[in-house]
Amino acid sequence: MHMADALISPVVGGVMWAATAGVAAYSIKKIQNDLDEKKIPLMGVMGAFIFATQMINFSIPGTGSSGHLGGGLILSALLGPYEGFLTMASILTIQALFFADGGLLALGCNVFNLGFFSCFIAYPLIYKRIIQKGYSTQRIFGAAMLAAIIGLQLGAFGVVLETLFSGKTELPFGPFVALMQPIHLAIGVVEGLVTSAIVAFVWKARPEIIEKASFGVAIGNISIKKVVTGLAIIAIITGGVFSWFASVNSDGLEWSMFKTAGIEELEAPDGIHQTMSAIQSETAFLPDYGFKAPENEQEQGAVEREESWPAVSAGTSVAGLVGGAMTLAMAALAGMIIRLVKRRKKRLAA
Amino acid sequence: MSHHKLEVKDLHYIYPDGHKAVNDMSFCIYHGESVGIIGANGAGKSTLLMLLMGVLFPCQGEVIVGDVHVTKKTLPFIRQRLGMVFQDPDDQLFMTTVYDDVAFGPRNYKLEEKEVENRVLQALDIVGILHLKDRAPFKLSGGEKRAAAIASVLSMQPDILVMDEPTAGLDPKSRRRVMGLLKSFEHTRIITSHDLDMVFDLCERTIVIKDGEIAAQGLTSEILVNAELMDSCGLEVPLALQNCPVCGIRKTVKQPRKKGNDETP
Amino acid sequence: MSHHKLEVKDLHYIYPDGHKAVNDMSFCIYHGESVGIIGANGAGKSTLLMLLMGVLFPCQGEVIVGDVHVTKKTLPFIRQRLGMVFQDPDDQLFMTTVYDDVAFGPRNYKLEEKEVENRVLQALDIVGILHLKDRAPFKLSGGEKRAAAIASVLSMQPDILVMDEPTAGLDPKSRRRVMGLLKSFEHTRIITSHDLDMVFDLCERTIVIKDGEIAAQGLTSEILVNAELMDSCGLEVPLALQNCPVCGIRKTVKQPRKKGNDETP
Amino acid sequence: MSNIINSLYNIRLLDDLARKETAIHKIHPLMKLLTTVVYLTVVVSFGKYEIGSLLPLFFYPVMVFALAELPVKPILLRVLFVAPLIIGIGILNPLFDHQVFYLGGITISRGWVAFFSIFIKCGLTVTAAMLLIATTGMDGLAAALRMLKIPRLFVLQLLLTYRYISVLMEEVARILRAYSLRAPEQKGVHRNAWGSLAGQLILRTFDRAQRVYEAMCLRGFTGEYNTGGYERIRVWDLAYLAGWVSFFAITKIYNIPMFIGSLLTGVVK
Ligand SMILES: Nc1ncnc2c1ncn2[C@@H]1O[C@H](COP(=O)(O)OP(=O)(O)OP(=O)(O)O)[C@@H](O)[C@H]1O
Ligand SMILES: Nc1ncnc2c1ncn2[C@@H]1O[C@H](COP(=O)(O)OP(=O)(O)OP(=O)(O)O)[C@@H](O)[C@H]1O
Ligand SMILES: [Mg+2]
Ligand SMILES: [Mg+2]
Repeated sequence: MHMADALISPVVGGVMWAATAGVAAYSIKKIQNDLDEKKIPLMGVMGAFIFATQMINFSIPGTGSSGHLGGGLILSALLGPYEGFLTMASILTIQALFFADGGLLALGCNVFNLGFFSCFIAYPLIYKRIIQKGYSTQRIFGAAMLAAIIGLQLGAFGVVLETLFSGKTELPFGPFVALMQPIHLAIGVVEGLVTSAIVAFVWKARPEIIEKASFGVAIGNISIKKVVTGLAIIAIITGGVFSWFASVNSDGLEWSMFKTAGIEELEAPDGIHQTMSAIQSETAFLPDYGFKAPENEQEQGAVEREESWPAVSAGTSVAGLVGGAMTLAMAALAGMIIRLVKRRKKRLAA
Repeated sequence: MSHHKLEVKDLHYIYPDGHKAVNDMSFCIYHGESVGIIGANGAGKSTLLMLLMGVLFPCQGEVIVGDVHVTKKTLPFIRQRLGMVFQDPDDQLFMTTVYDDVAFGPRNYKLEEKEVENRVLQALDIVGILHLKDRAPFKLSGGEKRAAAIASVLSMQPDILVMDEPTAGLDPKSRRRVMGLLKSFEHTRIITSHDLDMVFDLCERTIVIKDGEIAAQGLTSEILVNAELMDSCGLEVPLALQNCPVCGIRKTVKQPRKKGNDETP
Repeated sequence: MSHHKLEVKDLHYIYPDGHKAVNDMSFCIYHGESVGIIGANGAGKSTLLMLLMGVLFPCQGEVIVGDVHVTKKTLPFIRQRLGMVFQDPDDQLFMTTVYDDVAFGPRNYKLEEKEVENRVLQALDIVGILHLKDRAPFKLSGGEKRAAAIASVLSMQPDILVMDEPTAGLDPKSRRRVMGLLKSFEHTRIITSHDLDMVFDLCERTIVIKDGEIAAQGLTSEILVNAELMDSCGLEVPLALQNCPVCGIRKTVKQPRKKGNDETP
Repeated sequence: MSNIINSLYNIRLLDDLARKETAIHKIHPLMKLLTTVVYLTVVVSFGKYEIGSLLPLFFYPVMVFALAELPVKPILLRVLFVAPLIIGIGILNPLFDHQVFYLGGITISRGWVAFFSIFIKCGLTVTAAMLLIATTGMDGLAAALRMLKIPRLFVLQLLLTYRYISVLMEEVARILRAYSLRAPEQKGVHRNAWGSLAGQLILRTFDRAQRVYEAMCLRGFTGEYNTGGYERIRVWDLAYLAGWVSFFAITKIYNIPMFIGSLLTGVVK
């Protein structure tokens, strides 16, 4: 359920980046206070472990399909929530860089969806609550199952919201939710099974590891509240700033008018002011207008259907097609020329 | 019993990164033989074993077990006939008790639970760890783990036993125990090792690999004493044959298989 | 140079799960000595080395390096003096290139980048893997990894070199190379191994451990030939000393240190 | 199984590429990181129906591929690998967005345009991220992150995770291999063995973590990961960043293909 760069808008990406960075910073601060230095390599190796186990496809009983571990919950259970979140963040970073799972801009979204919900919601509010009464195989099973399912449901819902706000793809809310949630119910069950199996195994074999993780770190309700409040504030501020930026630059309808008018107008400057504002709005990360001001959401939605479609006239489209083809050809040509020159240089040198 | 013959013809294998690990190997191993595969680090021993087991598939050439070519389709058949013990027993033991681990293979063949039990107990008995059957594998000592790993393969009653460096990291006593066990196994054995004394002791025939190619093959008693050959392949004559403090350096032996027995405690 | 003396007094260590791994050990190692620590699997060798290095702290008793007690406070001092090579080189190589890995230690001591480079190149040269300096550690063969791990410790120029099974998994040639390297190192060496031939060859003195206790210590030439002692500790007489296939069984030797040299290619 | 082996190769391939020494590789990691971020932002900032003005952005990956002498095939393969997921979501566009328009007599669905737009963006963003790592390497990237004042704890952890992925994946591959040898007819791991299989792995992981940390401490590690001095940022590095950023800005502001197209068609007329 990794979000890809191509599916998000810069606003959503930026906001989620900010939120994730906030949680990460808070987690780092928490860990530094705790200062059990041994945890650093443990986090590294555990991250690698999750990464590696994600390659093991577990067969899902009765369906003939298979799934793999998400990881957030198991990391929290074995390392603690802060460590779990940070570890999840580095796993996703590496996946984005090396495997193109997700992307750099979408990283914030992904860390949030996969890390935050399981480490800071499902773990403390569900898993820990159940496990607090003492460890037993059944309780581990129940706690892991419930927490995994809820964590993933939240994460999946996050994906839905982020995708919708980004508006890169045409997905009606209803069907999308109807698609995402059940799929992730199944995945959640697998995640729960795997998590509980592993935690139960480790608990039996090396109880000190697990008990230390959950009781050593003080993660009371207060700190969770702090995290959530902090997050909400960050989200509101960034979201607010962006939307304000949007509304200043292009007040509702004007904005869409401008868009509809298309690019040609840009090339006919009617005075410095207009050009400036045009540049500003074009570069202001807001072509899709991801964050709508709530009060005119309805209207906005209606307008948007029309707006972001550039005006089509036969002339411009032909020019567009020709130009596009030319651009691509030029790019390819440039690449080939460089290659040729380099090869010749090498041959000369040899 | 010629149907347990294992034949390798013109085997080539190139790792996806372009590294040629196995280069035109051909040999044949007959039923009941015990064959040592030796070579320097990175010579291609482990790669060869994986090709035999159908873990990897050759780029060219073929592996034939009995009359069956090793291909994706024949894998289940092949794997019921060949059992492989890995270099690191930790890789091989994944169930929660030794019993379950040894029973894992037979259970996958959908045998009766009664039959499974028979096989498990028999396998554990052969390697001498019947008393450990209810212990968790990860709590065993190195030597015990190795024995359990061997039992887990024996319980599948393979016709051919393949082992990758079975004595690495073991203390001398455990090493002797594993050697005794291998000696008493009457089917085909294929063993790779850097422990040339063990190879000398256990294997009638030896194949020497160098840079993915067969540098020599023949009777162990002739190959391993050939100091020049050994040297050129990054190896050396087994320690027990090196300068005897009493009679000086002599490198000819007649009956290698008799030696170890006197020493085993 | 008595300040490089390493003394162990009444050492006890119990793992958190209650397992007594080290039980009342005392010994002293002087500067320039080469000492072998041997024992069966699980005897407590690695645990002892960790106690020496201050990786673990004893439950009772103490370790003294020179005149300094090993405690949390003196660790930086201790670790600049002792260098340890781990049993598994994978544990030790964690940077992306061999060069960076070997440079890791010196860089931590905030040396000039020029000096770091000198040390790295020198260390790589000693172990003979200068050509691998830009390779990634995980792509090396087992023997090359081991060599890199040793270089990464040499670059720190320790006064005392501690090695846990330095020759395990190496082919005979690489084993000889590591042995040559250890022979030429003029500071104190502490080596654990199941390769008793190597211990016999390299170490003047040997400490035998059994179930966390010292079963014997003394001259290697006396300890390792004592078949009874070896047997009772799960070990055996080095292979080179066992029954010579030519002249029969003889177990007395006079000059162990001379032996290997003749043979080394 | 083959999955895990492939992943290992992929990591190793990128790692090898990062050790090349071309003009691009020598550019300061921080500049490359910033360039990539700006590039990604610009790419995704185009609207969902915009394809034309997106095209000049192809210049960036093409130039980097050529200048850094990177092999095109393996990296593009990776991009294709991700594509099904994107297609899965993108394909909903033509399903939900039925509005059509006419272009020279041909009916084109808006949904399809949006779909292609997503597809192109996917290709560009994925390629850009892979190019960053293939020309900078993990250590370089870590150095850049440290310069951006990302806390050392996180950077250290990132590097360690990265390093241990190869080691652990090899271990997993070996365990899976042993498993499949004894369970020849199964796909995936049966649920009876799930817990203990992964559990074994995790216990080993724990012990390994311990040993790694000890090995680091023994070599004087006190918390700062010293990757050796990264040279100072040179004028050339800054020029690289500035050059690309202004190019991206221009493509964002002006519809270059349209410009070229109008010029050409204008001339033809
Ligand atoms: N996955 C891989 N990808 C690329 N090259 C590999 C891979 N595995 C092994 N090699 C290379 O193939 C060659 C043969 O490796 P192999 O593991 O068969 O050696 P070996 O003879 O078993 O060595 P050792 O004695 O160290 O176990 C080595 O040079 C190694 O570097
Ligand atoms: N982390 C641990 N927790 C509990 N017991 C342990 C731990 N590590 C080791 N032990 C036990 O302590 C004993 C000594 O272990 P140690 O690793 O020192 O043995 P060793 O002599 O190095 O053996 P080998 O030759 O196999 O390397 C063993 O019985 C082992 O089971
Ligand atoms: Mg091998
Ligand atoms: Mg040990």
